[in-house]
Amino acid sequence: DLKLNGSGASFPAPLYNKWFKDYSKQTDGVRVDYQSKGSGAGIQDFINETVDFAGSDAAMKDSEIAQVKKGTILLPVTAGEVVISYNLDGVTELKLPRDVYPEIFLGNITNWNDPKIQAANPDVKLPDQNITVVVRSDSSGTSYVFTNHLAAISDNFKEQVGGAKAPNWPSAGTIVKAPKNDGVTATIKQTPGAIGYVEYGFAKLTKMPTALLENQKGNFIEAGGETGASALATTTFPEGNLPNSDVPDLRAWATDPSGDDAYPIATFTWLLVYKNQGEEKAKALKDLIEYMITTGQESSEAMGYIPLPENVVEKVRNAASMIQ
Amino acid sequence: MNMQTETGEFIAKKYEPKGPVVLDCYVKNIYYGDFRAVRDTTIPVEKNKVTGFIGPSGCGKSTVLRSMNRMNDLIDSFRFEGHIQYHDHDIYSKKVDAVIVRRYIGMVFQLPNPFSMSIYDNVAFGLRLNGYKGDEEEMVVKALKRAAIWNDVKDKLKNSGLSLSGGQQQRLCIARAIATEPDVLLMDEPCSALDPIATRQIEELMVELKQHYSVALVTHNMQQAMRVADVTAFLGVDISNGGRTGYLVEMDDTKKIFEDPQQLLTKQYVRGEFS
Amino acid sequence: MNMQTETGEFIAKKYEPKGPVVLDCYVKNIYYGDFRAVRDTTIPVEKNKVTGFIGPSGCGKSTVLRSMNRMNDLIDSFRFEGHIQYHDHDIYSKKVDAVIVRRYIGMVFQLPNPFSMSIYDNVAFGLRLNGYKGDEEEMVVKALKRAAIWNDVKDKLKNSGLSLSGGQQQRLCIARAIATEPDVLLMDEPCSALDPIATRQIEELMVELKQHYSVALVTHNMQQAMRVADVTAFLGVDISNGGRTGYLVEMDDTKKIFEDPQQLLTKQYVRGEFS
Amino acid sequence: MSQINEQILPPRINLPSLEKNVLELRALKDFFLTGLVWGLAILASIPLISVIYMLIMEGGARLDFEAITALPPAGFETGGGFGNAIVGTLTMVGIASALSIPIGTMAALYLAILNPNSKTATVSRFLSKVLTGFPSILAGVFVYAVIVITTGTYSAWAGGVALAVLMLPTVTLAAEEAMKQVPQRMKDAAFGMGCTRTQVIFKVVLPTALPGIMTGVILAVAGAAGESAPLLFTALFSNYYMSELAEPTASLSILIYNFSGMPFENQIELAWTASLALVLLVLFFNIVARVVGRTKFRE
Amino acid sequence: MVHDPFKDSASGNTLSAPPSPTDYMKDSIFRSFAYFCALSIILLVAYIVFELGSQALPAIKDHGLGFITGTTWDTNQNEFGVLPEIWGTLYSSLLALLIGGGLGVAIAIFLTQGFMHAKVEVMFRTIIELLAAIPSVVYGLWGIYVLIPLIRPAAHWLHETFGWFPLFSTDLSGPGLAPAALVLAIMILPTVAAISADAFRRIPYKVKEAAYGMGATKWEVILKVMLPTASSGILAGLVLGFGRALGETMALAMLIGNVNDISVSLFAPANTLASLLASTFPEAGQIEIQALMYASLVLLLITFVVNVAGLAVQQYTMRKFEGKK
Ligand SMILES: Nc1ncnc2c1ncn2[C@@H]1O[C@H](COP(=O)(O)OP(=O)(O)OP(=O)(O)O)[C@@H](O)[C@H]1O
Ligand SMILES: Nc1ncnc2c1ncn2[C@@H]1O[C@H](COP(=O)(O)OP(=O)(O)OP(=O)(O)O)[C@@H](O)[C@H]1O
Ligand SMILES: [Mg+2]
Ligand SMILES: [Mg+2]
Ligand SMILES: O=P([O-])([O-])[O-]
Repeated sequence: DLKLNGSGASFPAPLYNKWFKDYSKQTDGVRVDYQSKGSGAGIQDFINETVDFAGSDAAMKDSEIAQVKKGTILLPVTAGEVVISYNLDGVTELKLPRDVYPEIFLGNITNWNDPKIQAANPDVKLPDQNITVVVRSDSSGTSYVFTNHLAAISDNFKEQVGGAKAPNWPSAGTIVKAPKNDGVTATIKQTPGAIGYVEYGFAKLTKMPTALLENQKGNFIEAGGETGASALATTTFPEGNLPNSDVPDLRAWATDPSGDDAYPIATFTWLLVYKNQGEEKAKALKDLIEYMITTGQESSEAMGYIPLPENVVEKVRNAASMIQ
Repeated sequence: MNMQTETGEFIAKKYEPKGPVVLDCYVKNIYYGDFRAVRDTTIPVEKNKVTGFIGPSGCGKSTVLRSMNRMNDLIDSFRFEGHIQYHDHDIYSKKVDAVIVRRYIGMVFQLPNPFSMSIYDNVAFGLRLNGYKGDEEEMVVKALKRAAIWNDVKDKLKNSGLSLSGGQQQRLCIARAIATEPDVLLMDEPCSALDPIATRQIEELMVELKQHYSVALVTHNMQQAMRVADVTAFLGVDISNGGRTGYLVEMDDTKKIFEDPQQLLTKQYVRGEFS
Repeated sequence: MNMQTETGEFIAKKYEPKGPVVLDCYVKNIYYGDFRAVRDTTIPVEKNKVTGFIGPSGCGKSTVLRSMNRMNDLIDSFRFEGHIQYHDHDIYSKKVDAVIVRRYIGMVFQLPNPFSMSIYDNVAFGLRLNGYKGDEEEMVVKALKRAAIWNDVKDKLKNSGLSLSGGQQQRLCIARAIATEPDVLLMDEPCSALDPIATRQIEELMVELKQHYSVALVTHNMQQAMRVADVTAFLGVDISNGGRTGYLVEMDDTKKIFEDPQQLLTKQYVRGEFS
Repeated sequence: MSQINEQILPPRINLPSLEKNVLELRALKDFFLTGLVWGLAILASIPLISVIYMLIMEGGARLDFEAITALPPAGFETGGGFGNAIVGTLTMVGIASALSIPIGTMAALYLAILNPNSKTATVSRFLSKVLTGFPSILAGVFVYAVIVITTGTYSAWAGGVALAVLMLPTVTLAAEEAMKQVPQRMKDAAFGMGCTRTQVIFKVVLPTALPGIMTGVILAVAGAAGESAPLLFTALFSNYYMSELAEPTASLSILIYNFSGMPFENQIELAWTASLALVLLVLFFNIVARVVGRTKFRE
Repeated sequence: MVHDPFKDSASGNTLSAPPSPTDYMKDSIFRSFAYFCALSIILLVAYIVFELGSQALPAIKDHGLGFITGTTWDTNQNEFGVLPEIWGTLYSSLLALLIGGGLGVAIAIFLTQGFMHAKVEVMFRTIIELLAAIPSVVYGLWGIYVLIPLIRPAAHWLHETFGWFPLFSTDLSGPGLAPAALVLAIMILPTVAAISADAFRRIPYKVKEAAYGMGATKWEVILKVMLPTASSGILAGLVLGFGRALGETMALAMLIGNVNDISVSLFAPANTLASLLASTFPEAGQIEIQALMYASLVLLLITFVVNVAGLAVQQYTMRKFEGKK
């Protein structure tokens, strides 16, 4: 029996778990398991070689890749949006302008009835209630994408926090931390007046309301398959290879997409695999990846993820063929 | 010479006290649950005398003694019939608070049982309990001196009471009991756990103490009774009817009890023919 | 009459044994750490006799007795100077294993201490330990009979040894000790925890036992020594120089010790003038 | 009559008056304090009862065959259970017991009987006491560094060893305590019969102390079954039944930790159900310990 | 064959025989094995300290004592300080000790001093002891779903009304110090109660009797005699409970909010050393691991100091009250 154990990003975890379960069921002699821990932990497991593969939605930094002795291949296998979800009684639609939501996460806007929020939502009765900001306690790709986006649209945020997997959030008594996308979602759900950022699928599956965010073009966009796909449509992958390697570099970001109807925060999420391992495992991995980028893509949208564009699928298949 | 109750049980001739009586004790019956432990026992404890209790094991010496300050109230199954007159009050009357009784009628136990606190605090315990407002230290020193232990402990009043030897612990317990100047001191085999030298010291102390207090002393050691007690009560065990009930056989001046007892049982007992 | 060591300490006149000696015991010093517990004590244990040890508490009776089968080896601070000749060998010589010594020289303790196993197993314990190959049951029954407890337990050999009364337990322990027919039986106050009736039974048993064994008996009860011991050793405590060291004051036939002691200390002690 | 011993005594402030007085400060204080402990006891019971109530109400409904055999559901699925976590917990507790019980009991023998006052014994005893206060997460950190990194995988082994580190001092101290309870005079009797130390141990000490040792051991096992922190980075978790000891392994406590932080109803229900199962498991060990402990030999 | 000097000269019918060679062999093997096992505990502790210490060494060199006074934990800048975690650890544990310890001792008194019928007492005691065995994740789960919703309104009211008072200076949003400390208190309560009750039960009856004999009321007996006499046992329970609180991980990771702030407010989120380890260790890179090992050492040191101080104080009270050396 061949076992492939992976760990890492919680962002794609619901989708991965479905894929791996289905794949294991239909494939004799192969069992794939994935533990959602957060991208940082996945990368670390990958570096420590305590897993066979890992997941990360912050891909890997060059310095991290350099630590992997067995060689690294980074494969975008699905994509998704980061949404801002909230818990406010009776408020089902909330619009958040570009100059507002970074300030909330900086702890500068602390009450729901702040004039700035109210101005953007004239039809909504916002309560006089403190805002509890829920962020990630672990090192997270979701955080990485979210804070990079905030840093791109707010100089204030860029200066004070910046983009990172484990950002140094300002210390204000109103910020609480929770692990993984699951933890943030749960905490928002349990805390009246809370706001936080999670992968779209989590909000969708738990029926949490998500805010409409103002994009580069000034439109308030709701998260969804099409708006997410349009956000990623403009991203282009770099030409070259990963450092000191012949593996193509498939890292690309859309920190502030420019499309009219593009949802502003969207990202690929990557599967981290070793370039060199036993033949048996290599074969199984290639087969698994083929499954993910073909059959797998069919179930993405229903679970709140964005199917890979056809050209990306081809790139991934190419890179995956280098697994040994 | 024999006296009997209506039911035909023997009762002792009443001992006529020669001096004032502090604690006039009449036990009709004492039960532990269904078990009748003691019956028909009249013992007047005289002022400034040592009243000794002797008798075979299980005859109820401790039971009677512990009834005298209501210590036995702590035992759920205990039931007392009779009366114990202390000054104007029957201490078993409903209105009387056992806690207060015990403050006037002190007790020294078979095994030395100092509290796990300093020697000083042990003795001051009763004073504090009684809300004594005067010079505490003076009273503590006085009690320690009276209990003939002052010389042993004067340099280490802060040490734990448990750090003393057995004989010293027993004298400490006596000091603790007399610090509040109780009227009556009940002592239940206070020397049984002690070596002979310590025993001798406590015996001397008892003779001393009776100048200030009235003492009731239970002992299983007849020599001790002879040496210490002014008056001695001999309790026997009545095993008729399948029971094992203690009762007063004879009470008299100690000399009389040991040299010229009126009851055959007493005679046999003090001669060591049974035990 | 007084004899002295070079340092001026008293040593007793040597008792001349009248019969063969099983255990020839010469204690120069016994220390617990820095504390000298016993000095200058020569006690020959004669064959088929009861050798009694008496003396005030703390004089080292138990210490000497427990040295005789190296029980005290279990105490870390224990240090023995002298020699104890058992047959041809000094049991304290390096070549001798204490475990073997204890198999030949049995011991009965102050408090009855049966194992928490059946009565039968208690007695068979030693046989199994010594790898006895013969008829185990026969030997067990023999030992129980000799220890005068057969009638009490014959119907309940499977019951726990702990289910017996104190006196029965002590006799069981004696049966256990004699099942392997040891040469010498050491008994350390074997009756102190027993009631008078049980005590009397054990005493009779000891007199019986000496026909088969040689017995060394520690007792704090002089009447018991008089009743049971053939020879008696009286140990005293030397408190000169601030120490508390036990030593042999006098050893002689029991009658002599109690009726015509040669030492003043012995006289005072057996008369009960100090204790 | 009230001038007892007047010539010696300082004049008494209060003459013998033995009557009860309900309004006296002392009586009021007693009354108040008694009310207070009753109050505190009830107060303390509330959360404890609430925990039990929640376990039964929230967890009881789902505790069925499916729950204790099925595999954990992925985020959006319904149904599922924690059969693999039960197996994993039992396996790792088993490994921990197999390691810690023999070593702990033997060490206890050394501490209690063989050489109680030696330097080794003194240091060992002291360190055992300190180890009982050892934060359990550090056992995980330690075993991660020593085993997970070197073997290259999270495993039931690593989890078991981490739990063993936590059980070892508990077992040692409990067993030592139980052996010390064997009355000295029983040991004396055995030595006096000419037993070697080993014979004393096997023939007298162990049989007599066994119930006590078992109690300590089972309580340690129960404690280990409920541990989660040391498993976090040693056994990790798995969504499948384990098929070997050298792979990531599920456990009830980690499942509860993971599921309780999830936003999905199904998982939260299962977290409660798994909690109930875990408590029942621990309870079972406890009751066994108590029953064994009650047969403790009596004098 | 075993050398037996007495066999020949002992009386003929003796059955005494020396131990067999196998007995001797078993004895020596068994004893060396037991010795090795006792030694293994020492080796284990030494290995743990060595392992954590050697991994922490670079961090100790880099950060020195600044690590303990530093207040930021920033992986991006490689800036590590654990003062907030030390604060959170001690603050939450002390609060828990205050609440759980106090209640625990009260329960111990309630259990042992004849407030109920003996049978009820046994039942109550069994329940308390069983509660000591409930796993901490279960308490964590309960904290999230029962305690936090329950105390949120009260906390809100306290904040609104007494917001000027430092303890209530922030509002409770969800996870935070108060729920964490309360759950810790509930967790250590059974431990403290069980051990203290044992201490009370060990007091010989004669001590109680002496106190009643002096004319003390029930409560005077309990407070003035029983409590001081049981103090060293109670202390042991408190130390054990405190130690458990210091090292508790999962329930806290679930409830405390994991925020590296120092605040006296009961309702502010905080962090502890153990939950820092739990949440950060899996994802930590080399440098951060070294810092975390340093943090482990700090936590180990705190528990060590608490335990040793506990033992010392216990010995002191034993000497003071019981005259033991
Ligand atoms: N708490 C009790 N419950 C039931 N029976 C008791 C209790 N205390 C004593 N007894 C019984 O009451 C009888 C008298 O006991 P008591 O202790 O008064 O005798 P004693 O004369 O003091 O004997 P000793 O000399 O042995 O101390 C005995 O039969 C004893 O078993
Ligand atoms: N294990 C020990 N460690 C240190 N000192 C001891 C030990 N055993 C006995 N001693 C001391 O040695 C002295 C002799 O003690 P031992 O027990 O032999 O006296 P004893 O004559 O048997 O007294 P008793 O009649 O009270 O049993 C005493 O001062 C005692 O305190
Ligand atoms: Mg009595
Ligand atoms: Mg002795
Ligand atoms: O996917 P993440 O768990 O790293 O946010």
